Amino acid sequence: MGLWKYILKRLIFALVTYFVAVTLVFFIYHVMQGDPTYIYSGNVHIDEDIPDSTRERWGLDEPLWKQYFIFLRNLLQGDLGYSFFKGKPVMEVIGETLPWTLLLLGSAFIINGILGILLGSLVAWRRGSKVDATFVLTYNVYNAFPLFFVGMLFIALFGYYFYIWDFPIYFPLLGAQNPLSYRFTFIQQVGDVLWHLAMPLTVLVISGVLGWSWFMRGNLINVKTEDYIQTARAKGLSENQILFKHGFRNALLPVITSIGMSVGGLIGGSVLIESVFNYPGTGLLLLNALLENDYNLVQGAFIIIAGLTLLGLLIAEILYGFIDPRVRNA
Amino acid sequence: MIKLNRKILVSMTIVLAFSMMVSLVPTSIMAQEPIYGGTLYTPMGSDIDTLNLFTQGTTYSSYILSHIYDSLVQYDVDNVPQPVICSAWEDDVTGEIWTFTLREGIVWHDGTPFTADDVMFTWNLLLNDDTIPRRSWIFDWIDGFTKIDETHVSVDFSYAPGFSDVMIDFATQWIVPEHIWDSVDVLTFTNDAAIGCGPFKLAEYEPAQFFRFEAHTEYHLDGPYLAEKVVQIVRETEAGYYALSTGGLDVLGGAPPDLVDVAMVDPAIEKHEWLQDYWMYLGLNQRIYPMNIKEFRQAVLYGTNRSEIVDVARYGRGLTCPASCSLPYGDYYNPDVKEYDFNVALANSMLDDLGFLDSIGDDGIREDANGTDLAFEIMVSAEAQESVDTASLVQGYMADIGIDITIKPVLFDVLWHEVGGDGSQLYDYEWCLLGWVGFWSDIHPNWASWLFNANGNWGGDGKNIPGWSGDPRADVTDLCEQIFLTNDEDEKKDLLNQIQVIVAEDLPYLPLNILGGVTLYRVDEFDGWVMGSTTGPDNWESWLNIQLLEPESSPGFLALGAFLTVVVVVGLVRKRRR
Amino acid sequence: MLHVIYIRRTGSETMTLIDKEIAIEAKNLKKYFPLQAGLFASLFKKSENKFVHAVDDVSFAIKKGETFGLVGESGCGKSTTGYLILQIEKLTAGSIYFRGVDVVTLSKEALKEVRKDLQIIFQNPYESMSPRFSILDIVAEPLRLLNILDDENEIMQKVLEELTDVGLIPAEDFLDRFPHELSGGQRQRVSIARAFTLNPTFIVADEPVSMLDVSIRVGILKTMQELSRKHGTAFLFITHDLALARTMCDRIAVMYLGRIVEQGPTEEIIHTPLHPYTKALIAAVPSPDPDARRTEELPIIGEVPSGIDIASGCRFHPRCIYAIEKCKEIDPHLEQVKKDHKVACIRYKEINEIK
Amino acid sequence: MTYTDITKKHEKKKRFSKPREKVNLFITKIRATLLLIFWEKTGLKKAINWLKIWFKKVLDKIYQLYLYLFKINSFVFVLRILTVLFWLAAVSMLLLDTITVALPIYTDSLGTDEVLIKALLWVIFDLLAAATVLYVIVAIFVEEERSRLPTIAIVQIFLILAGLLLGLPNSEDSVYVGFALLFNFITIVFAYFSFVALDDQVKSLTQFRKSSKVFFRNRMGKIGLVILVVLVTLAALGPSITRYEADDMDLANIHEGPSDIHILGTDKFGHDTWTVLLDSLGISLLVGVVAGSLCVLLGTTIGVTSAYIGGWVDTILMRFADIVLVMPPLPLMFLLASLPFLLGTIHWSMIAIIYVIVFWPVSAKLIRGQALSLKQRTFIHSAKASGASNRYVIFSHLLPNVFPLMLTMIITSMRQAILYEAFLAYLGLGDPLNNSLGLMLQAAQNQFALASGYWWLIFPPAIAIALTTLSFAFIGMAFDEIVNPRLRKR
Repeated sequence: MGLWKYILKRLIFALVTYFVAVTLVFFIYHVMQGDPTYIYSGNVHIDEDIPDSTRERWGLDEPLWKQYFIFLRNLLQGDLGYSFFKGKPVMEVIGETLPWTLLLLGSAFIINGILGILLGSLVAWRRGSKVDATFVLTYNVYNAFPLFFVGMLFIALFGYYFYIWDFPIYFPLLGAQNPLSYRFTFIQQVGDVLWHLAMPLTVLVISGVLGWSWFMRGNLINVKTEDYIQTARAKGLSENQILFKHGFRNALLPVITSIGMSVGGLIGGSVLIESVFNYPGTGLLLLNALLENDYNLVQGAFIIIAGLTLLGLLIAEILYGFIDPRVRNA
Repeated sequence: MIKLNRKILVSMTIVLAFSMMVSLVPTSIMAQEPIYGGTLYTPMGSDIDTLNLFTQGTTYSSYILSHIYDSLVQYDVDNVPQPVICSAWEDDVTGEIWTFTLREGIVWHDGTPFTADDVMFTWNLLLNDDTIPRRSWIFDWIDGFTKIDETHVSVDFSYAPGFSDVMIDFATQWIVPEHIWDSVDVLTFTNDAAIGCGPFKLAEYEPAQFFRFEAHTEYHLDGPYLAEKVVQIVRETEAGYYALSTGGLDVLGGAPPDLVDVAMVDPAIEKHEWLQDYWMYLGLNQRIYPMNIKEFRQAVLYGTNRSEIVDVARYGRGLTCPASCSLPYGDYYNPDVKEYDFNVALANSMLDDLGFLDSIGDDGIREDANGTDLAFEIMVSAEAQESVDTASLVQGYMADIGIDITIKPVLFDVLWHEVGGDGSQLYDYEWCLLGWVGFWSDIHPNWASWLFNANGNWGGDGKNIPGWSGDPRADVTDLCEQIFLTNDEDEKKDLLNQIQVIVAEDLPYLPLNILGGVTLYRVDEFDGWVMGSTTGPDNWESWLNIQLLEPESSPGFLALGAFLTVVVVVGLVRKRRR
Repeated sequence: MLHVIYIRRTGSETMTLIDKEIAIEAKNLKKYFPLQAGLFASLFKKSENKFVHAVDDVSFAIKKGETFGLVGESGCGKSTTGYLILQIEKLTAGSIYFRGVDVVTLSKEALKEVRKDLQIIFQNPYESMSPRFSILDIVAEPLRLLNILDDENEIMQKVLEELTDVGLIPAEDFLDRFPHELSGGQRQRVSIARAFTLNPTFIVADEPVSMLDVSIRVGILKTMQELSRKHGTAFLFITHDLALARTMCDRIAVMYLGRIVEQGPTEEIIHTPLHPYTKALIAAVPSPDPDARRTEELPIIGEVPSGIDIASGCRFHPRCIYAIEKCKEIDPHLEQVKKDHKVACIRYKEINEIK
Repeated sequence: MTYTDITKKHEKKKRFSKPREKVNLFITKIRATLLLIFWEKTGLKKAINWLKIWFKKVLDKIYQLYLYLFKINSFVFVLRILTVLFWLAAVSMLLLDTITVALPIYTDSLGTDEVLIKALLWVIFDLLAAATVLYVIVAIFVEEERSRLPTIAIVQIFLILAGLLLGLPNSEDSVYVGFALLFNFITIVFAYFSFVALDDQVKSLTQFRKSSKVFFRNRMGKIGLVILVVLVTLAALGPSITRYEADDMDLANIHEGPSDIHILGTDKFGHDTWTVLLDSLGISLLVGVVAGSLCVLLGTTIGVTSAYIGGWVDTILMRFADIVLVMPPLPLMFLLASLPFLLGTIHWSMIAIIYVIVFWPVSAKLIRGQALSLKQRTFIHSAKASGASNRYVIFSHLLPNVFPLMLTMIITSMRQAILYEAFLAYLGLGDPLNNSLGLMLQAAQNQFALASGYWWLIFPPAIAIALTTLSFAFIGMAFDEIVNPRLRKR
């Protein structure tokens, strides 16, 4: 099977999966939800019949299947419905937050990948040494604490106690940029955004890097016992040559498939991190929408987040197809 | 390693030296002439829903929009209406027609002059479109508006509303510019530019991050002296506290007392303690036995240590609420009503007298005549930590007088629905914790005549919360009717006093406490805060009056600091790589 | 003397001649494994079903007490044939006559009755027992499953008897042990004991000793022979090892790519192989005589191809050194050469210079 | 002992003497028929026979055990003692639940029939669960039953959960059942270690020693097990070992630091942090155990079904699993937690159920893979050749062999569930009625613990979570080494 055919196949599969997921979310939400227009009836002085007219206006008095098709049609046009709480289209609301999430997730993703694989190879190759033991302990201890707790510690330590203790560096706590950044030059603005990104990213990256290295380490250890490594050793290759020529490549393959899977966890982590660090991303938006019972927004945000996850998965699969031709035929 | 340390040391010295240079600028004594300029940072707990003032539904939106829009009158920190867009008001003999005189020289943020037509447009919009969520009930009782001339407009009510009704429900309605709103769909307009005539222009809105306002230089009243005001969205007050300490915020409310003590160590931070027009009550569903027994309700109130609730659940901020459900500092407070001081012995003996004895088993829980345990469920709003805290305290007090309480925290919407607050008529609760907020919290005669009237909109069994169905109901209804009929303020007050006595005796609500708060604010950069007994430093009048103590520091400081730190970090990383 | 019975199959006009001396007869067995197409491929493409022809039209009959060998390279469908006979795999087509009944058509309950007389010994003694079963459970499993004995005591007696029979002595020491505590040879003995617990008339032995050390093979084969003599059991002996087949089997069938290419008495096939494939197999057997030289190259080309795209005509022709154009067109059928000796090759006469 | 001795030993006594008269013959015929009907057809004979053998074996085993206990090292000995203790605790919890909670509801019930039936069902489920728990110890000692251990465990956990769900209206009391589940889980784990340990059986000391050596040589596994035992014991004893009850308020000492009155200080209500911590630990462990085991059980059920049936059932189940897998877990949990069927109240068991809904595909896919490879193993063919039914193959061959993988996954799953409970609690979607470690952290945050310096409010729960998850992680890693020999250090 050719590469293009493989990519097409994965694409179709991803689309179908996405379609089913979206349908599921729609029905879960529409069968179980209350009336999204209730926000209008929050005011006790409104006449009773007004929500009816509003319902008509948003097509909510249609039967469910009809609403579903309207929803699908709108979705294809990139319209995720109307947020009754925010008073504007869901897409617009999400559009305001998505860049920040993409920035946070994207940079975490890249750093995780690179550092994780490197660190994983290092500790796997020094298996049983002090480096390895330290790593295993660090991984387990760090992951044993809930992510938000680490975040809370970071905020208190780097945002507050550093200031109290008169450290020269302390980190900003609120939002993703300085409110006065309009006065800055472009380079200063970029620096400002990075400065605000630093702490949430660090928390996310530490757990991510540890997780990836853990996986890479496991794979490399498995690979190390394979016969071809023993053969290579018998041929008299140096350990480093073995690592890079044989071990590394073969251990990398399953890691790449796990990229896609890790996106879901990363997004979950980013939700926590965004809420701890007041970072204005889509995860925080989803959480707030949930607490405010803004059903359409919840549905929309979830659809977008699930889409991101699926996209990650798709990219990983295509990447895997590039690297390992066997996969294409499977 | 030694080299590494030296590098850190050098970098630190540079940064320290720089920050010291900045901090050592001498504080100037406050000048007579107000100093213009400066950026004030204030926090807000959550993002707004929308900038459309007709569909917005949260206090956060109201707060943001109150920077941008002005109304005819505005209540000041002492709850007295002050003319803002109008300069004067008067009513005719019947009290049905009210005329407002508008100020001249008001300008919208986009430079368009403000006219009486804008006022007429806004009013007619609200009068004609009853689908607008933020429309006040009073528009249902308006016959029409008249534009007398360019500076005079009048309203024709279909009855003679009281002064406070007109002020609170009508004159505080924000006025919108006709040239923007006449061509849009009021319900879906997002109003991103938000052109108003208030003291601040909306310069920048980053969702979930901050609002940046610039001063409206052509504002018709004095001020604002600030050049900019930034409203930061701070989800966790703890983070807000960190920001306040590090200078990222100038004002912060909601910090607990211990934290306030910690903060007060910093000479740059001051505190202001105030009360909130909000009283919490314990709602006992009087449709259910034995909550329909007056003595039972009294015993419960006697058995509740309300001052301890204030001390513990409210961090010592606030007051115990009088049994008559009025604010002790309000205009209509009647001090001569029955009070229920904490008295466990009395509560126990009252319950004994009622025949509720712990006869079955020795479990410490009383039973009624049928042998059913006095066990109730108290429904509280899960979002409000104070409510849950209060409920768990009540649980403890009730255990001391032999009543078994289970706490059921639910989302506020659910609570409101179950108790029938949204008109669901469910009344599916035993006990609940709710409160009256803002204007509703003080017993104004007109309001009381609605609230306690058995035949009234709110007094009827269908709407009253928690449902007062005791015997004195007829008397109170009678008094309510009399209040409604009279126009004499003294007579109204007298009648209200009578109602208060009955309410305090019969306890349709079991009032617990009036909420209070403390606000921390920084005094190292700004002065001119306006404080009231019921609000802190972050109020509309403060925004007009706050001014700089000194010329503001260089805006490049932060960026420079950031730059320096980046240099240090990069240096460190490079060092380590080698 | 032959007793001949006629059996009428309902709804069919075929009449089958059944010899009472015959233990089991397989007729036109076919097993095609469909190649799994992806979910989307099957949705979007016109499904052009491809199959692996694992077993393609195989027929043979095994006499009572006889050991019938099935020989061929790995991947030619020997094991599958064995599985088909025991109904472990479902047939694509064909019939298996046992006691005059086509077992394929039997109901589940009736099949249970038949199963008492059909057993199997697997190739890999390490895989053929659940690691979580004790030896008692393993040997007793058929007894319990087929409800032969209800009483636990009786079951235990029977198991002890069988274990003693296969030479696991003292038997009671083995009852509570688990497979991983036994050596490979012991395990295979357990397998044999298990197969013989029900005194079956027919056993499929699927390469029973190929995984074992040469040193212990003889013992196990001897045990098998003794037991089959004792019980009068017929064997379908599947192996890739011609030498082994020669010592064990009365008759042999040689399989290639799901087909029987040659069939006959063991000695006759070994001495006068007719099919080129059989010749190749025999040539590949190393001779114990160190002086004997291999006179010619192995008369075969390449390795066993997959069963998916089978060559037209004779399936062996791509590897056959005698192949001519005609071989690509004609698919040869088994032809009777002598009594009991059949071969499927259009050129067997020319190759072997038979008139 | 020779073969004949053994056969003699197992020989059955003759039951009936031959009838000598015609009448007697007739009576005997009727008797025989009746016996056939009542004795054999009803399975009574089988049952009594089985009981007899079983009883004999138990006696045997007790003797063997006695010998055996003194042959092994002391650590394993302690483990076994603990097994029995935890088992007793599990049984007593279930009985306690029946006696103090379910039965009173039934007997005192002034409520509707519905309540009555529920309470009755609750009692029945409790007792059935207790019976299965009893059976577990039998299964541990009697070899024939040991292969049924996983099946029993599954049945039992479902029973306990049924009881738990029935107990939901009385949420505070249903904790007993949860604890029973917790104890029983630990019993099974211990039992598995000390008696059944993965590839090993009681008799094969050498093999058992080998794999338990792998586990116990692994220092992490040992540490993890010790931590877990300590934590579970603390949680089980709970507030009974402290001076206070979890909801006691010492309003005279609020926000006090650690002192001799309050070991770990107090919060804003004067709740004793140490007491609350022990109370919370219980709930957190419960969420972990219930969610973790239920998740893997569901995953196993689906995975094995999918692998065994194959075809379109497999395709549909696995595609569905894929779909759930691509949804980001935490946001999906929000979504489910916010659905109105919860009506604003979230009970800890609901969190467990939400966890199960979100995470079952992970275990389902892994188990399916394992089951598919097992399906190809020849022992399944040989059982089939002997006419084994699908049920038999699944319960006697597939499940016992999938069990080690299941156990590792349950442990991983429990660790994750504890963390996710904390996440949800932190984001305000936790169970506000029962103390849990996550809720403690959230409360600490509400009281500005870090800024005000109330370290005793925030660090103990955080460390407790860390220790719990760490112990699970360590045990899981030790298991991994046994299951996946490649990871063993050489």
